[in-house]
Amino acid sequence: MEEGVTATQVVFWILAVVMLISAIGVVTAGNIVYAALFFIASLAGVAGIYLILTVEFIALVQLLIYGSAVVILILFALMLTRARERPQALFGRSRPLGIAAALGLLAALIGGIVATTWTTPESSTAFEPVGLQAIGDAIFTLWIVPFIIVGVLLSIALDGAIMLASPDEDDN
Amino acid sequence: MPPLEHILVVNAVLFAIGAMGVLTRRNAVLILLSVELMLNAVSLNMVAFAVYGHVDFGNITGIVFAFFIIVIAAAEVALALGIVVRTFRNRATANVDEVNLLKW
Amino acid sequence: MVQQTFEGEVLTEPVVVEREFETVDMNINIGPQHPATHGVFRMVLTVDGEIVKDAVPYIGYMHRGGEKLSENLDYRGALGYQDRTDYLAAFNSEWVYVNAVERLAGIEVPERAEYVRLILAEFNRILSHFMFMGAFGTDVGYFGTAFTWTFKERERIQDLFEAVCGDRIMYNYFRVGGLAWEPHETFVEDSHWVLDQVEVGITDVDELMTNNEVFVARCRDIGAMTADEAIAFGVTGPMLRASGVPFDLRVDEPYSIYDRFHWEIPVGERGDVYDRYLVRLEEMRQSVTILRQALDQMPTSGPIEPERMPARLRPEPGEIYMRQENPRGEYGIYMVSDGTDKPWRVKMRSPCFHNLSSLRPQVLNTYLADAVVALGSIDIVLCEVDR
Amino acid sequence: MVLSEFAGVSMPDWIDALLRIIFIVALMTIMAFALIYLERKILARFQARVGPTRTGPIGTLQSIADALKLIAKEDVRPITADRWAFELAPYMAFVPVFLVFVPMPFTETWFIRDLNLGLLFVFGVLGLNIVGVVMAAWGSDNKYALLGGVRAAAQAISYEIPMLLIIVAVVMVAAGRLAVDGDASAAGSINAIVGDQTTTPYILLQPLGFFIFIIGMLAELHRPPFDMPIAESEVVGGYFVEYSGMRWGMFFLAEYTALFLLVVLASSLFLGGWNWPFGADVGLGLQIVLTFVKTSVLIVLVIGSRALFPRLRIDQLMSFSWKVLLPFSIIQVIANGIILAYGGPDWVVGLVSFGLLVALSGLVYYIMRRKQGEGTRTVQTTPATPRVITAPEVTPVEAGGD
Amino acid sequence: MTSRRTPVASEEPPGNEPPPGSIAETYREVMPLVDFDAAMTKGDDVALTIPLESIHEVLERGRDDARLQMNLLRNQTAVDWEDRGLEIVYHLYSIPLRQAVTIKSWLPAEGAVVESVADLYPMADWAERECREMFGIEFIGHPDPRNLLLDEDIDIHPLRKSHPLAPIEMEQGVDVEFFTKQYPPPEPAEEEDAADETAAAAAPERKRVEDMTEEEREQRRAEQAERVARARELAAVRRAERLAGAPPAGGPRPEGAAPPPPPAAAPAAAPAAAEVAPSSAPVQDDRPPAPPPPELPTIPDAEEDPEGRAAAQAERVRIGRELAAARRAQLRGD
Repeated sequence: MEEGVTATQVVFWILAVVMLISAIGVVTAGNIVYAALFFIASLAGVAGIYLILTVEFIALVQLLIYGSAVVILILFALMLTRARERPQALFGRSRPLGIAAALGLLAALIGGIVATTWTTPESSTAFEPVGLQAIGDAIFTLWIVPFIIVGVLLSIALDGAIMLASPDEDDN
Repeated sequence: MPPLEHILVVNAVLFAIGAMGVLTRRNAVLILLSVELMLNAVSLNMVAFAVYGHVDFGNITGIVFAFFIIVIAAAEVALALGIVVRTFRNRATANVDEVNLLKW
Repeated sequence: MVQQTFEGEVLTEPVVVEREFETVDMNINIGPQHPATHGVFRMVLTVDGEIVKDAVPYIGYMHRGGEKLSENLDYRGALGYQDRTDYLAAFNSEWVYVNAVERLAGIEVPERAEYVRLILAEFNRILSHFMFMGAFGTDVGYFGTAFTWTFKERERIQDLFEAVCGDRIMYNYFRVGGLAWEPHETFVEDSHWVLDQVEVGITDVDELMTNNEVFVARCRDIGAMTADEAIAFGVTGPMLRASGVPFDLRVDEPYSIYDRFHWEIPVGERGDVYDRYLVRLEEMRQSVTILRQALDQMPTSGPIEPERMPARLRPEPGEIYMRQENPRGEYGIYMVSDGTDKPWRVKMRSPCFHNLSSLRPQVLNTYLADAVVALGSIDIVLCEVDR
Repeated sequence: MVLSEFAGVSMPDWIDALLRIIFIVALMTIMAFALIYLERKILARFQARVGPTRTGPIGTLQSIADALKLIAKEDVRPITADRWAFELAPYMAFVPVFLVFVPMPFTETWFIRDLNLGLLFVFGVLGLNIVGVVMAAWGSDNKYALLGGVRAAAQAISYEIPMLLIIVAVVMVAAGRLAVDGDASAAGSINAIVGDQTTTPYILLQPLGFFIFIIGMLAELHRPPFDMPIAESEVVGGYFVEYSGMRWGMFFLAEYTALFLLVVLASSLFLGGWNWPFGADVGLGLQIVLTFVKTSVLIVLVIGSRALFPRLRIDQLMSFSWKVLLPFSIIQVIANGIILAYGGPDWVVGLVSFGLLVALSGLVYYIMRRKQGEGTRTVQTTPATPRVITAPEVTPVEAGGD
Repeated sequence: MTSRRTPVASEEPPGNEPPPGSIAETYREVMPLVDFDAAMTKGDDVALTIPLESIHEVLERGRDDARLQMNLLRNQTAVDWEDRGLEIVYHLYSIPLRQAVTIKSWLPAEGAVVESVADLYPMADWAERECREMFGIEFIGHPDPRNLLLDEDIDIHPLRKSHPLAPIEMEQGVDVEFFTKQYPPPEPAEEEDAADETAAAAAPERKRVEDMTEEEREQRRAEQAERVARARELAAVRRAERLAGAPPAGGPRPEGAAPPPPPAAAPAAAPAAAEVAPSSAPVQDDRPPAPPPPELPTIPDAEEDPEGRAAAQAERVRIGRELAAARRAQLRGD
């Protein structure tokens, strides 16, 4: 796939631009629901880049978990807290400062990236697409302890979320 | 595939955008979304390094870490939303700078 | 509880804002145009998520001043209006009215006319209950199956009515003193045939709904009222009987010739929506029993109106509160005569009006879907509520 | 591949893929129209009606007439609706459903692409269409729509979890059978799973899975008894209450497409897809017929549930998912793991699953019975003896009588 | 009581005392101090007319007493007897004892005030709301005295006899002059258009009641009141005309616009009818007519003056009670 390289790159840049514009939308939208919807677009862009990097599994997990569950939860909270009702001040007082800090961070990161000499082989390196079996093996053998910890963490987090969000018995 | 530098630059921009959101927004839900953006940038970076064979301990590891990050992000979102809803109930606001009970 | 409008909707009652605190309660306006309101009924529900925190019913969209109209018409002229109140049980409503006028004017009704009236009224009760089954099924969530099944049977009864009096809904067939004209020759045979069909139909509905797990889950313990509560709210008819009170005017204050038949009064235990459904279902069967006996006993010939009828009815001054058991409960006509040819006062005591007033306590702190089911179980006819 | 084989010519991959996509999209549209007609006819028969009869022979063109009407209808947007959310929502609900057809096998060779992660793809992408629903609910600026959208979202999340877990259980079984040299990657592909069912449909191995899948499918599709999001008598159509014209039609199309999709998936995962039940290889034509027959049976099941079930309440729906289906699907996964880890034979897997199904049914039955009380009919009847009216006895006045 | 199916006409004329052993005696025994005026209705029910101030007490004790147990308030309404006042009617029934009774009471025509029984029977909540809007009877202590069937803001009482019934009267050709102003009669097309235009020019854009200022509301109320007053005059004339064709119980017919006697519940042959003035003839037995209603304090708006409102309401109750007591004494004196 010699000529595929440029095609993939074009697709990559399209996706990247979509993702970044959506991300800017997330942080600048004047409406929380819009921000959430931009977030979905951004996630889809990230998933697309995962696909370009030939890790379909991560892309699909990203869609499955973020794309549906997370976004639904966010929209839930939005609806129940009636954020649409009154226009809220969505930005804090330190906005210019924040923008400046973020730009500084960006400059530092890009500077670092450019300054580093990546000793990688060229982009057409022989990367073996990772199979499902390999990921499964890795998770359940090498990384089994973190996996269990993540599971426990997940259950604790969900329990905590339920306890936090459920109304008090002695509310009245 | 695109060169690694391109991907890293894109990720850096994404990360910076997320950081900007965290720093400028005052609504807790929006801050949460911005943090998610940053997490996305990080996990994308991990996958990129893994795919380009830049990690010492095998290229599967980055992918597994991305997987873990996504899972933990889900847990984090659930927990954070619980906190937001609770805060909203108690304080009638979803703005972080108005929640100052623990300031002192 | 803080009542806050959700979308800037103007509430008629004052909105009390206790604190500068926005809750997540929202007001949902169900009606006047809503599939579940069986007409033009409106209730403003204050819901917290799916839980109903408050319910304010609004009626009167169909108010046409029926009482006023009846007071300004001749005793006989107002008869046609009675069909328009409870249009699902028009014969029953007509019957109350003509009975009131007859009692007020002291007119004796021939026996055969009494039988025909009773038969038609009992058929109308079955018809009305079929309508309830269909509409209630739709409220609970059958996608039209209950509706079409029951309408199939309802059509048969309406065909019979059409053969008798030429109309399918607004009959205007009873007259003060008797009937407008003789029923057609094959009335009794036709009625028996319709009864055969209807019995099958009742069994069909029974098998479709009664034991359906989802139906039971939706109806059990919803909108339950104790007997005392129901009586205090003036609830009558199947709703009261579902609460365990065997109060049926056909028995407790017998009118017409109901004392000639043997049948049974179904009585519920818990007073919930499911019991109301069961009571109505059983009442249909009992009506079939009454009808069979009445059709057998009915004299084959005889007059259908008194020999002598005054050309203009001018009852002696006096008053009467005539009440009968309609499919929805006690339908009463309070009629006052002043000696002229028009009634001085006509008050229609419509059962749904009072049954509906018991809706609010039934739906508080239930789910939104339960509110719809409880409303459906009242079997309201808005024309009758608003008159 | 199949087209090139048929035509006897070789063509580039992308032309092949394009042809397949066109073919599948055309098939889908026709299927959706056919399903709408079929539903109306079957439902009519359930309801003692005859259904559409006037457009075309026995009403077969009814769906087309409906579509024409929808296209010709005015597209109304409420003035207070959020413009972008309102107008984009139908596409957001519609596109994921069509995307999901990529890994769907209709015969052994008829599919767009045989994805290695086909099952994950199906659920990952299908889950996105709830975003469209929520957008519509929020964008319509209508309380009924909002309630319907919240219900739909809650329902989708609740039923996705047991469904996914049961898919995991199925994949475990498939992995045990398909593993080659310890590599069971193929078990993620729907084609491989169907191909494994030449002799044993998985409904025999995972009857509980089939049951939960069908329940979850009904819930995902907002079909009775799980149709609260679009409940006519409660939320007046739910999230698409403000839509009209073709935008409404897209929701409708998405719904029926999703119905066909999930039915095909169910028949592939549990009924053996294109396979002849206990037989050997059959030709392509018969494979189409088999797929069609199996999906039709399931579709009639779904439509029948619409005719014969009322609607559950939202809390009952949630309880059913979280308190009944989720524990049972977790137990199923664990049981499969234990049995397969110790190399248990297939019949043990099937037996255990069947036992779980019986337990679930018994539990539901017990709960319902307890709810319903002793016996069905609690109505007592009292003989209606007309009373003899007598004057009440007058008792002497008691002391303190005013 | 006798058998239900007995024809009513052959019985004694209505208005007679109920037979011994009937529920009227039970009521009298339970509440000896209350003046029960018993009669039989044509439906063979016992109708008890009681003083206005005893309504709440009678209903409460009737509900709680073991011998009465009137637990079902099946109907509640009122009758407008024009200048004789209003009659409020409660139909009660005892489900355990299977006995029915009708409780009635007289009210002044204007400014009628009754104690609400909604605390005894929740059923009376809606019934009293309906009564209030239809007859203008004020129920003291009602939890939610809003309009029920009519428009929220409407301030007329349609079931009063003085309220016109427009279309029928037009059909009958009565007071066309009045109604042509409200409802333009069908005319040829051009003229209709012209009339519409003038009407549109005359009447400014109709405003919703919610949008009106207080002044406009006041004006609207005044217009309504004026309409009602004019209609009331016309209704009196019409009623006189109508009665001219009726078979009266005896006595001369009223002439002109003088309000005729309401002959309700009158015995078929009133002995004194011929001699006495027509107004006294058919009143129940030989009762004098009700005195004219006294001046009642106006009730201020709740938002402006809550204490004043409560005081005015209490004052109205007091006046109503005094009135009823006076009338009772007057009746007793006869």
